[in-house]
Amino acid sequence: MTSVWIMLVKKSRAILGFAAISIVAASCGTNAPQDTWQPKGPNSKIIDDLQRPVFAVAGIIGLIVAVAVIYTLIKYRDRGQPIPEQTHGKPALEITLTIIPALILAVVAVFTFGAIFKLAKTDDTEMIINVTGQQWWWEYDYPTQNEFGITQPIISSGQLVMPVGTKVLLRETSRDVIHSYWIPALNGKRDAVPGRVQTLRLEADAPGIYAGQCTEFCGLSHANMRMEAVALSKADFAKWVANQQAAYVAPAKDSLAQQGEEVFLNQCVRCHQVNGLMRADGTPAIAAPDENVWSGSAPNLTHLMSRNTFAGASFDLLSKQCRDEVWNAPSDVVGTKYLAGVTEECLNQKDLRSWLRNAPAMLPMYANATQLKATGGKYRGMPYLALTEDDISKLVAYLLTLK
Amino acid sequence: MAIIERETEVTATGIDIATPTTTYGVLKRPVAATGWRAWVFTVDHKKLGLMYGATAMFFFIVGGVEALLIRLQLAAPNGKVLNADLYNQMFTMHATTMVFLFVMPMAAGFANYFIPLQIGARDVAFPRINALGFWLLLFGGIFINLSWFLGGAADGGWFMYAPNSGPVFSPTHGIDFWAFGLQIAGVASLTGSINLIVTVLNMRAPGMTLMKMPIFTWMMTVVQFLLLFAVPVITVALFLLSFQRNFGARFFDVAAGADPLLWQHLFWIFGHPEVYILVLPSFGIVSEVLPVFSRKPLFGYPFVVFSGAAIGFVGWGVWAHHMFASGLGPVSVAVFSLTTMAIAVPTGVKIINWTLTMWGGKLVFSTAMKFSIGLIVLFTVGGLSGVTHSVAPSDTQQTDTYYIVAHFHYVLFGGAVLGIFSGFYYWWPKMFGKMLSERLGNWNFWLMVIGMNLTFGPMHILGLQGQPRRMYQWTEARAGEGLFNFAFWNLVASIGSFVLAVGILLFLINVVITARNPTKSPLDPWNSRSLEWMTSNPPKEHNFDVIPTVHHLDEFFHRKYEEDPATHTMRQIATAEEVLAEQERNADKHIHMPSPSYWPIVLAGAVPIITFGMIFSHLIAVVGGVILLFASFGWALEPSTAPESDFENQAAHGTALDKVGH
Amino acid sequence: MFSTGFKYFLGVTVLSIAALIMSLFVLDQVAIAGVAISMLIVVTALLAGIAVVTRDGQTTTSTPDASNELASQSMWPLVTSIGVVLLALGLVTSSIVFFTGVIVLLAALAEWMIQSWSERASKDKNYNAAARKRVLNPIEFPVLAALGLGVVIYSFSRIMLTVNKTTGATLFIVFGALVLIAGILFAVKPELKRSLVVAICVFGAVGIFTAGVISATSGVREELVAAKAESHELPECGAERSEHFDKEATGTLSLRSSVSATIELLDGKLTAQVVGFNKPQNTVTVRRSTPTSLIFRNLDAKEYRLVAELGTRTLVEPEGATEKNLVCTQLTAQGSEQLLLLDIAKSPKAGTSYSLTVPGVEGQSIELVVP
Amino acid sequence: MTDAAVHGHESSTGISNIKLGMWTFLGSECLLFGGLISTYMLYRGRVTGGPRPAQIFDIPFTSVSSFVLLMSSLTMVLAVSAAHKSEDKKTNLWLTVTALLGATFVGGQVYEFTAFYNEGLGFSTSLFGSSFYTLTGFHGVHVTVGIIMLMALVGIFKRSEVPGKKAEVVEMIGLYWHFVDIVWIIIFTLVYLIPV
Repeated sequence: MTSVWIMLVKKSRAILGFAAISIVAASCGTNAPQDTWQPKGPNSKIIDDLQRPVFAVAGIIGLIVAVAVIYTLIKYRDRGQPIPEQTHGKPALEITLTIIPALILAVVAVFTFGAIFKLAKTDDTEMIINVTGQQWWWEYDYPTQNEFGITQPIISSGQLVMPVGTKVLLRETSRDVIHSYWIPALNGKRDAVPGRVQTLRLEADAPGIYAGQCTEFCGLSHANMRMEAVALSKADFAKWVANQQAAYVAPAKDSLAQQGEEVFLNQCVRCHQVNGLMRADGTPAIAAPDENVWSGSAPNLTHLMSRNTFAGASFDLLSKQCRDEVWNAPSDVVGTKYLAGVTEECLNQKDLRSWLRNAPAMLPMYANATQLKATGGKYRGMPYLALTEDDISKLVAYLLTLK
Repeated sequence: MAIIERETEVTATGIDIATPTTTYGVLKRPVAATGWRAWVFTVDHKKLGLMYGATAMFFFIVGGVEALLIRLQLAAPNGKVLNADLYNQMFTMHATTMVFLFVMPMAAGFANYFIPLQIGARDVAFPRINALGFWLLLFGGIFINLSWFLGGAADGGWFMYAPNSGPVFSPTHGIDFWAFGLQIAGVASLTGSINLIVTVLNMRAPGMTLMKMPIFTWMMTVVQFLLLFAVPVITVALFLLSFQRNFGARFFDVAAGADPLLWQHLFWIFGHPEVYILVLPSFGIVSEVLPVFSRKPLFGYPFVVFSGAAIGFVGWGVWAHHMFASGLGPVSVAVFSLTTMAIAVPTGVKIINWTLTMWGGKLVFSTAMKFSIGLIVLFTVGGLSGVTHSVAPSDTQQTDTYYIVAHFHYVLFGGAVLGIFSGFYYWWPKMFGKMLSERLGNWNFWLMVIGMNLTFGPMHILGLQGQPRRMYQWTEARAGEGLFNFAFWNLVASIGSFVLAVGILLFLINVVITARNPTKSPLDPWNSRSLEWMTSNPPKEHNFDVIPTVHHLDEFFHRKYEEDPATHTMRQIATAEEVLAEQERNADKHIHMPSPSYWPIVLAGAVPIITFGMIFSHLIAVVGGVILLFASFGWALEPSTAPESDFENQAAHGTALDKVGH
Repeated sequence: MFSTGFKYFLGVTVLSIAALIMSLFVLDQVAIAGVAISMLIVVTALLAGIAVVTRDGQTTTSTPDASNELASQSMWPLVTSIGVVLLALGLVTSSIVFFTGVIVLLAALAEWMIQSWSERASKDKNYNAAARKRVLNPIEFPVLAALGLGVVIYSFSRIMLTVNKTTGATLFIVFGALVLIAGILFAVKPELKRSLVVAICVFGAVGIFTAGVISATSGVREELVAAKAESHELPECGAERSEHFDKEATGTLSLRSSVSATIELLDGKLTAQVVGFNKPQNTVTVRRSTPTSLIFRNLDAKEYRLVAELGTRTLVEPEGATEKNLVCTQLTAQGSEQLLLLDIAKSPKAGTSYSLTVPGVEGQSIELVVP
Repeated sequence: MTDAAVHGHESSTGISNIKLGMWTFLGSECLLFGGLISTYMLYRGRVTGGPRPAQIFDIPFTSVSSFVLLMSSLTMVLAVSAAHKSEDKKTNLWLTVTALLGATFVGGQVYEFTAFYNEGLGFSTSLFGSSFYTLTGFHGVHVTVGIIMLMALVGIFKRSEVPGKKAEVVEMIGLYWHFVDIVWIIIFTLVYLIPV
């Protein structure tokens, strides 16, 4: 019997040590980009201020229970004592021990209520961004808002660009299944439910790039459905807006890029829109994703190279080195670095080319139309296009012009 | 009562039948037989309990292998063990198997075996319905798993959120199999719950008031009520889903104006009580084991009973805490946040009472006791992490991350599974007349506890570091820096899962070794307290030679011990053998148990044929329907005991009873 | 004596001949049907001959324990043959006949097999009878129940479909009352002759079944035929009142959670309240290919409808022609609300735009932006 | 289901096992219909194409058929009372009448479904269609199962092979029948009478 209680003591140490390590490691150990304990905006701070004491209280109660159990085990182990009196309980003690946790929880509840209603506030919103989820990327569109210089709607995907110190309201919905929008550093998550418009408030204190991930299971490539929120200073944001609204610049005559434009018009424009792109006959090239893609939408590629990611945010458009430079830049220069966009030397050629070569091989998708009886033959994701290496080079050259 | 006095019942109905000396064919009602027929056509609650247990154990291994594959895939970044499609099927089926095909049937097994014994009954209220329930469960489980071989299993997660579960997003038949299979298992649960509720309410031994009922029976009764009311809700949800997938209904079709949150509400109105359905049986087991090995009654028995009932009630008002991120609006979120905190109170009461039960006792650390103590500690961890996400704003950071995975594995593994293992070690001598090896049990316990903490402990950290659930791969880009990043904790968790697997393997080895060991267990190896120990090991077919009259909670203990008025300590007045001998001396005459029946298995067999037909060809469904109708009328026309004429050569073999007992 | 097998095969032969004659008159595909049935006739006639010669292959010695009494009279051979013929007829006519044949055949074969088995189950007649019952009652009960139930339900629904609405309701209550009255009559007069009771019941059953069959052949009532031919698509949106569309126009739809914007009409002014914006807007952004709901709230004195003008669409007939693509709510009375569900796949063509207007209210519109 | 009828002589609650079992089952059924009714109430106004409820409901007819179903509850009561008095013939008679009235109701429902289908409301036409047919269809199936039980009971009585006391069995099926009727009253009120 002694060996048993010694083992139990050891186990208790393990548990205590474990709890300690957990708390230390989780809160300040690893600087993971999606760490939920490193708030970078007022909304996430509200949550953080609430959860830290709750975790502390929970930890203390856990310790008390563990100690009480272990003490009991040691004290009352069978040492040959007679069979004890058959007592059936002490109601007064029971009621006390019921009321104490109830009181603790009541206190927690009061603070919880405060936080819930603080987080639900929308009437002081300063800026609106529409966010639409679909398998497996996010589309952002900015409705006309003159106070930010947005005089015509801006449409983008992959990265959410927002000004710092501004109360931004995301209006979320989805085109197919339920997704969930989550940038842990800025706020908790909110589901994007098809048929509903739901709101989530984001506000960043300092410029920077904040990582997130779709957290509602949404099919094959759920794991690859990432998002990044780019917070820019107000001046930088104005520059970004100006660039997004800049007119289309056709590639130089007889360049490789111009040949790429032709390939794009032949292949890509079936689904992907580039605003301002004209067909040879002078009519605007309008994409018709609704005829090819089940969700009726594919990323708009206007100003593609102003983003750092492609295929939603599944892959980096920047090479690893360039990406790290932007991500690790101090907050006062991150805006400048970001606005530089993707240059030819920084382009992640390898991933972009293999994506164009065979997209379904890189990302699990329902991209085989023959298997899609239920969708009437429409794809869910980008199909294999059988492009030649030559075409791919031309396309890459063209895409690089979409600054 | 389920005792059939065979007297002249049969002749009384007016059919005057002489027993033919020879008959041909199989059209006789089966009578208590030997060999496989004794199991397949049985209506004996103990045999059915064992079959439930064996089925559950089989699916536990299936679900466990699925879990190991998941952990292998996630051990390192960009795992290549499974592809995305297979991974999605794997985690869907892991959860489905563990919840519906392991923990629930295992609890049903314990309930079937021990409730009649604990309340001093000879059988359950409806023995044939009991058999039907088991076969439905088995066939339902097989039906769900058939999908692995017929185009792929369900891939929408066990929560199967619409519209991702719709025909467009999951074009294989996996979800059809899943929905119909769960429907079948649901009928099994429903029949089981009706049966046990009636048994408990109606068939208690004389003198056993509700507040003298053993605590395990109490907790199981609460569970049966939860099942009774929760199963129809999931039934509705599954019907809506099946109608949408198979008949073009539009319940979750957003283009028609549908609201996908309907599914979530229906699912969680079932799904949250389901959590208590999974964990309360183990609470019952622990509340039996702790007093026995503390040599002291359960502290605050009424409090434990009422807290169980309270959990059963409040459990209905907390479902939307699974939906804090779904966009319910702040008022609903606040309300459900509050109710969720409220349900922590009765749960806390249980922990306190268990601790106080041990306080002042004479603690014997058997393997069963160790598992129970493990449950107290580990379930507390799970409960407390539960409190952290009853705080809704904090939950919006935690939900759908590994923190939640950690939480419910502490609750379900640390709670439900450890309780079940405690039950195995405690009741094994009762069920099989042999003791599981305590030495192997010790290893089994420690490997399981260490493995479980290694597996699920790091998931707390992973979740708080921001790793979402249900990702078939994780990338280094989001893993963080330093030693204690995703990579480290994921690897620890994967190693832990194999330690855990070895622990469970030891249990299986223990079972095999015990089965081969000829040593019989003593009659009352643990010095137990409740009625189920007042019979032989294993019990006779009719359970009790004489139905005991109950005077105390812990009746058996009080027949063995008496309080010394001076010291208030207990002294032994009789051994278990003496108590039993006393019973045998006054044995009832003319006990006839219900005869076995073909109909339960035939009726149960028709159901998967129907559902199979629903998926592939309606003609098959019609065939199944005809069999179903045939079987149900056969059932309705069958008397509970076979006519005398069907008992073969009684003179030579004695009564059925004599053959099976002992 | 004629053996059972002979009776069966003879039955099939005779009925097949009848079927052949019928098919010659009724069917177009005489060739296939004729050949098939003729083959059947030849085969069964041959088998009937063999059966009568060999006395069903029965040898004189009987098994010692089983009953060696002659098989009792049985109707199952006849029923089986009817089943076979129905099956054959069904092959060339309609699937309903075919399946009826299959069911009759299976039922009869099961009955026949089990009956003949049970007759030899043991030497004890009573035991045999009991054994038969135990196996067959579970088949017979549901089949009889289903038949009875089916007849009443089928006949009733057919009659109701034929007569007009008022007569239908009256008939319904009359039938209910009759059943009740008959019940009361039998209950208070238990001395009623059994034959009378049977007569009333048979009369009732035959009556209702005949009425059902007659109704089924005479088709459904005119309104229903008309309703079936009618298009149930929502009609075009114009300023004019559409009777069918606006009939029973009701208040709110319970889709509040998913509303993207509320369009208000007050004092001849149209404004949009967009979720998230604090001030009223005059543009509403609608995402492509996303079901979007707008609420139209009419606070003006008259009935109005909200119309979304979504460019033009090409018609199938006459080919190449276009018309305005409109989506609209029903007429909305003062103070009530209607929902407008939009799902727009494409941005407007360059130089055009989508808008929301209210016919009857001039100069007010809200732009729909589809990025 | 009739196992316990043989030995309903002693029970802790004083109610026989089969009756208590039926009560328990009906408790569960409440939740089943609760779920279906909630679904219908959520979706009843959601018509994006096809007829709206008020355009096709024929309230006079449905009231009449509801009345017929309610009458069957009365005859069921008579059957139970006859069974208690051990009047076998009368029991059989009232059971048959109940079954007939039930079948009439189901016939009316089949008519109603056919008519609605002709008027353009299919199972997949709109959310209203899907949820209406599902809710009323489930009720119809319950009535049909009830009729089959009644007819089986008559058949079993005729062959006098019923195990146990007849009254208990009749009463148990009566419970089920009344429950189905009550559910119909709720459905009739919520689905037909309350305007959308």
